[in-house]
Amino acid sequence: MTETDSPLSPPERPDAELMLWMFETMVLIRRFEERAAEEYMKGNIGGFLHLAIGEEAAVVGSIAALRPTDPITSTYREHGQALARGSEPGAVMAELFGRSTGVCGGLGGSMHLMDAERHFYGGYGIVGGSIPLAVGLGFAVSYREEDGVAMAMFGDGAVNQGVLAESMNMAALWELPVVFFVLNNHYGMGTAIDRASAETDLFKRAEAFGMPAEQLDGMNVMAVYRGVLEAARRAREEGQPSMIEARAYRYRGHSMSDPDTTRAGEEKERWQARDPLVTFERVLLGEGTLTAESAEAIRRRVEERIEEAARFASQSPEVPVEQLARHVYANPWSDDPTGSAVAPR
Amino acid sequence: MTETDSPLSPPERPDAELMLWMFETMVLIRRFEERAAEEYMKGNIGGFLHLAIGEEAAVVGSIAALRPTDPITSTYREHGQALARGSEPGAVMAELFGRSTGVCGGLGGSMHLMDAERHFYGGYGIVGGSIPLAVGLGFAVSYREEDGVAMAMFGDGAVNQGVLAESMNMAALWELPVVFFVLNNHYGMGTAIDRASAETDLFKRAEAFGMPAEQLDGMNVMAVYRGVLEAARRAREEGQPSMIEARAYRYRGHSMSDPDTTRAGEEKERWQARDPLVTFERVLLGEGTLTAESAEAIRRRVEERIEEAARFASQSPEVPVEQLARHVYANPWSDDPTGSAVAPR
Amino acid sequence: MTTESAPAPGASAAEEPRPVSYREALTQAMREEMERDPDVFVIGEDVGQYEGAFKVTRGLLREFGERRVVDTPISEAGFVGLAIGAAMAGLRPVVEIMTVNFSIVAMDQIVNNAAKVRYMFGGQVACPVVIRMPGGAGHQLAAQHSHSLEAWYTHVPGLKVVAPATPLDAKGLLKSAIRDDDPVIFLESEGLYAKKGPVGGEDELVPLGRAAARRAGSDCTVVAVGRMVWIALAAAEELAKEGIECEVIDPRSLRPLDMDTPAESVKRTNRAVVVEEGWPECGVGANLAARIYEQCFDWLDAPIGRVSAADVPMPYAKNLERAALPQAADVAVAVRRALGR
Amino acid sequence: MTTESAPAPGASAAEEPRPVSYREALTQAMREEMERDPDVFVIGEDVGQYEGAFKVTRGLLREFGERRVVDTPISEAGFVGLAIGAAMAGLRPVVEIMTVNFSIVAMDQIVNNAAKVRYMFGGQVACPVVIRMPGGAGHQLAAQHSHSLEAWYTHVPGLKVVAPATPLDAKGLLKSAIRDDDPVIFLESEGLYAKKGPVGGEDELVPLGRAAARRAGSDCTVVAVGRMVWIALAAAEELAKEGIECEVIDPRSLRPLDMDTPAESVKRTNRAVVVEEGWPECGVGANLAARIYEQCFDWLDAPIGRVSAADVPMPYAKNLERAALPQAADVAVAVRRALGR
Ligand SMILES: Cc1ncc(C[n+]2csc(CCOP(=O)(O)OP(=O)(O)O)c2C)c(N)n1
Ligand SMILES: Cc1ncc(C[n+]2csc(CCOP(=O)(O)OP(=O)(O)O)c2C)c(N)n1
Ligand SMILES: [Mg+2]
Ligand SMILES: [Mg+2]
Repeated sequence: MTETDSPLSPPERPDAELMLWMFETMVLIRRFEERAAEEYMKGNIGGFLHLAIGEEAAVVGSIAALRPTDPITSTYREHGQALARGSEPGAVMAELFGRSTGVCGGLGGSMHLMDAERHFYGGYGIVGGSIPLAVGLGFAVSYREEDGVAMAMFGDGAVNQGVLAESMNMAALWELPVVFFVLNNHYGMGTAIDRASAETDLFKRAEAFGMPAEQLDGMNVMAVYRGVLEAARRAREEGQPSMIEARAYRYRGHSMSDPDTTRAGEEKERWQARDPLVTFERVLLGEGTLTAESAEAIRRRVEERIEEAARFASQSPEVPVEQLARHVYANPWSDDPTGSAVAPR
Repeated sequence: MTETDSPLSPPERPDAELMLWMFETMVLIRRFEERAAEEYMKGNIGGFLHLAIGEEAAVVGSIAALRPTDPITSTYREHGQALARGSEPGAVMAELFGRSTGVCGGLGGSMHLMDAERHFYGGYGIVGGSIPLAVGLGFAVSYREEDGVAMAMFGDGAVNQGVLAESMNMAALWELPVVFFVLNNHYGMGTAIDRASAETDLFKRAEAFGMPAEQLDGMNVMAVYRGVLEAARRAREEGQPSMIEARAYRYRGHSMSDPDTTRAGEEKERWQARDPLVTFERVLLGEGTLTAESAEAIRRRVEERIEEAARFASQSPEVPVEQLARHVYANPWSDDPTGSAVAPR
Repeated sequence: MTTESAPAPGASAAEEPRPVSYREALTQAMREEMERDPDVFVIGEDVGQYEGAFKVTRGLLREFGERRVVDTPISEAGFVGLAIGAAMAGLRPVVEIMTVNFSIVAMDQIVNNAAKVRYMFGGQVACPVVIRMPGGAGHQLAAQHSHSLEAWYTHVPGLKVVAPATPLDAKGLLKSAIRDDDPVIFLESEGLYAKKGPVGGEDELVPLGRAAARRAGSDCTVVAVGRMVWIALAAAEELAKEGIECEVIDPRSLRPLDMDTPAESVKRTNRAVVVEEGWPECGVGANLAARIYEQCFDWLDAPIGRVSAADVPMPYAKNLERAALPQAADVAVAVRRALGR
Repeated sequence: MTTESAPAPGASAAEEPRPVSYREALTQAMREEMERDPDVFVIGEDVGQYEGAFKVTRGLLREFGERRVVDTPISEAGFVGLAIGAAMAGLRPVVEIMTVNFSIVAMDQIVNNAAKVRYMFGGQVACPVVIRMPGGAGHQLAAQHSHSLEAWYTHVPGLKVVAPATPLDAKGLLKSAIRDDDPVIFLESEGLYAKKGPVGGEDELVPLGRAAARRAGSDCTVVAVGRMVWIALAAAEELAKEGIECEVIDPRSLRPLDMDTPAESVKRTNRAVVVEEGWPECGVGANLAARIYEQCFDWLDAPIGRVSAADVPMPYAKNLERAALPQAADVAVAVRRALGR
């Protein structure tokens, strides 16, 4: 297995290879985000930077349970999704730097990563807004009579955007192969889930549509893997969508500009005590899948890749300003050299 | 009790007076709408005309269970709501005719009746759009520490507008005195409920918010009365919102311009066999609350009122064209005689 | 093949073998494109069994089945978003929103997803979705059901915006829109569905971004959008009796916008009036006017006249609605004023 | 009492005892109006415990409690609709939408309910709601987080639309907006929150519908909206070095729109440039230009210059974002061109 590939058809019981891949990917995401934070402080990254540190198990477990060709949409907190799908850390970092070598050529930034080749259909900035897109990706699978599964990944706050209900109803009504994956990190910006949702067991939203649903420990990568694997099977074999709620926690503020002063330190410590990387490493060491040496080798390899990614990003060229209007249209107004669809002045 | 007043504080067990009021109001609504259809065919009414014939029990039973000061919002299918709240049939008919004596001065028409004095906060044309307004009316009750209850009335089709989920969550979260009343007539235009909603037991939407809910026979005015009475009590005494689903049927097409060719005749007959006016009359006759003579007297009185309403409407003056911009703003741009907030040209 | 210049409506319609309605022209476009390309499908409320609120999708369910003619719940944000996702996956959805008024609940999907996915992801995906919907007023549908949102959509880069006025354009532009790789907002008009005229054949496309002259004239240029083309033509007939000859220009597409055709005309007539069905502030009329001024400043002999709906929510009463909407008489007044009469 | 003419920003700010930030000016307005009127309350995402994404509601929860400072779920359509309903019942909600970008999901509530309930129900109810939100770009927030929706809102009769550029106006206009019986869209700018200047006292209101001259000049009139006022002033400083004196006009409110002030100015300068942060097609710039042309046709010596954002979704990369946004240099170019230089 190479470093960047996720498994082709996820096995029922993850083998050692897959578990090691999951562990390494979680470490990669953690270190990537820590480095991104540093680069943000140095002014190399602009805009908003949302870190998912603490949520790695939910991200990696769910994506590992899909085939690499199953389409995914996500939110602005999606560095991990891109990396788990195998996007080059250098191309992701370059996107954060706004360079032409970025996955989106510097046009998207941290909130709008996409790697269409790897069927990662993007990070979006409007809460809830990408959920129906995933239903559309599932619709396309079904229209073409293929056997893919689309996964919409979103937060506990997004659950209160009406478009989720509309999307879940359509998926259930038309039996589309979709997994609605709520990454419940218990906060939408500064608002705790019990101050935003009348029913804090978010998976219960699915009952209104007769849709199977499950609540999982989002700090446990294996639990997430198993839950999504079953949801994907249901979608693939029975054409039935599911809702999966993974309970996790983000260790940092909402974004780099959030000083995170309102959440209790005690609460943070409780969650950090169950850190997904630490607990999974312990499991792997206990099983013998990992040794102290191989763990160290993984960390070193990750370190090198992150270092290389940062170097690649910082040495990449800026986007030529002449390309400002390049990607507005696929079929631009023919007479207009700027590529804009408005006739030139 | 006069013809136009609904009871002040609805009793636990409706007395004869209230039942007679409900019966007469149902007859009034039925006849009003039949007459409106005629006037529409004659060209006296324009725009869309949506009739609720067949749904009278749901309309009257629910409104009778509220106090006359409890605010209500509805859809474009709301002649009955206005009449049940005591709006003058003449003023309602004049609104349909687009005359200056209409409840909204001819600006709203059939889809936008309002009688703010009677706490009927209007009929709205955007499916689902008026639901959060009712939550706001309930919010105002709660803000002012009054003991009113707001009722949002909407159709089975509106259940699939996302704003319903947003509204229910807020009402449940903040314990607002709101009744979500789904008048399930089994169709949204030409689409049967099972082709629009994955879960056809619409009241189950409430579970997602931990909200009490009930499904009722919407052809039975007493059943609707009792269900809404209990929901209103819960709201008033426990600050708890509810969802009530009343199952009924509209006999005619979606609007006057719908030839209604896709629904099966057999289905229509099945529902019409349980016509709410006929069955309620039978009950009242059986109980002795109504006699053949008093029923006839009611019908005659209604007939006269409808006749008078149509006469009033047709003899009412048109809206002066100079008043076109009169109600755009409460505080219009002072220098502009048209009342528009854009500086005059 | 491309129909470069549409015939003046009315005139040539009678000469054609079988004039078809604007409605049927749209149906033909969808049917032909669905036959041509298995990735094209139709989705919207009541487009299948009910054959569309305005019967524009008549016959399509029978012909193509439920897989390709999809009836939806009343969830505009949801199914527009679904269509965008499907388009990103390479399908070619033709969405019908029952009227333009209901597109407002789907606005975020249209503006933040359809218009932007290509750009913000650096060109990795296309979004070949068409969103068809009738707009405008005139049937006493009152404030919430009478919007003309041309200006809002035209404001947004990433969208293309089309507003056909004739059956020929309805068909030819819809075919172009379906084959276009970008999201196209296709603005129809309920008031035009019954309008008859000639239409092109299976391979005749009307390209986006080319205006059409609907009537020649040397005294004043009248640029009119969508249904307003017919109002402008009626006014032109009236004015002709007074010896005033108007040149009526139909932009046909608002984004891309062909400015050459109106500018060339104004440089000959030295006068202009713009006519739109929507509201006056920040409308397409102000935009057209600003651009004509910019390109024809030295040629204009008088300020450009602007005719639009009144600056009010649409009233229900028939007489008020009439007063609120642009009428041929209003256009005539504006033209006369532009000519100093 | 009313502050008839705001002082030119910059200049007088230093003379005041304690200049306050635009952010704090807004907080003051809300606090004072909440103290004055128990029906005023604040509602929005994270406005309470978190004190606002941009800290504009700082201290309000502590002072007024949870009844009057309401934290909401992320349900813009829902809570905007709720606020409209509450306003119909006579309360005076001040809604904070975190940024203007998120108002798009609530657009139907704003346009179909807030703007229309008074009119379509024949004046039976008022809708005294204020919807505050920052818009604009400049912080590398990319395509979905960089909207300037001035034009969309100004298009809609029934709404009032305000865009303050200075702390004094931020406070005075917000107080007017809260006391106004109509729905007011209150457009702030993230880029202005830290800007300091003098503000009025408790009873000093800035009326809606009065433009302000920010700088006097005889060579060219520059009409600039919101944050663009500062860009225009910077350009004016540059141009002054070349001997070109610009008169900078800030409309302050876009609906109602004071045309007298800019028209009077253009009749003196005979040249005009309009500057907006949003997109060029169907934007407020085209609208202002069309209206100036109409009122000043015989006085204008050159076409009106228009400076706007580029006609593209906002890119993330800093250099591209800079290129896409109007800069002082762009305004200077447009002024020079209007002067034939
Ligand atoms: C429609 C909309 N409203 C508000 C925002 C501002 N906003 C950005 S992220 C966020 C919190 C979202 O919380 P959640 O869905 O739980 O995702 P998380 O950030 O926790 O991953 C908010 C309110 C937005 N981007 N879109
Ligand atoms: C958002 C929106 N979409 C579509 C429509 C068009 N439309 C009007 S009524 C209607 C059906 C509504 O069905 P339901 O909610 O069941 O109410 P009913 O008409 O049965 O009373 C539709 C689709 C609309 N008015 N608003
Ligand atoms: Mg969260
Ligand atoms: Mg129904």
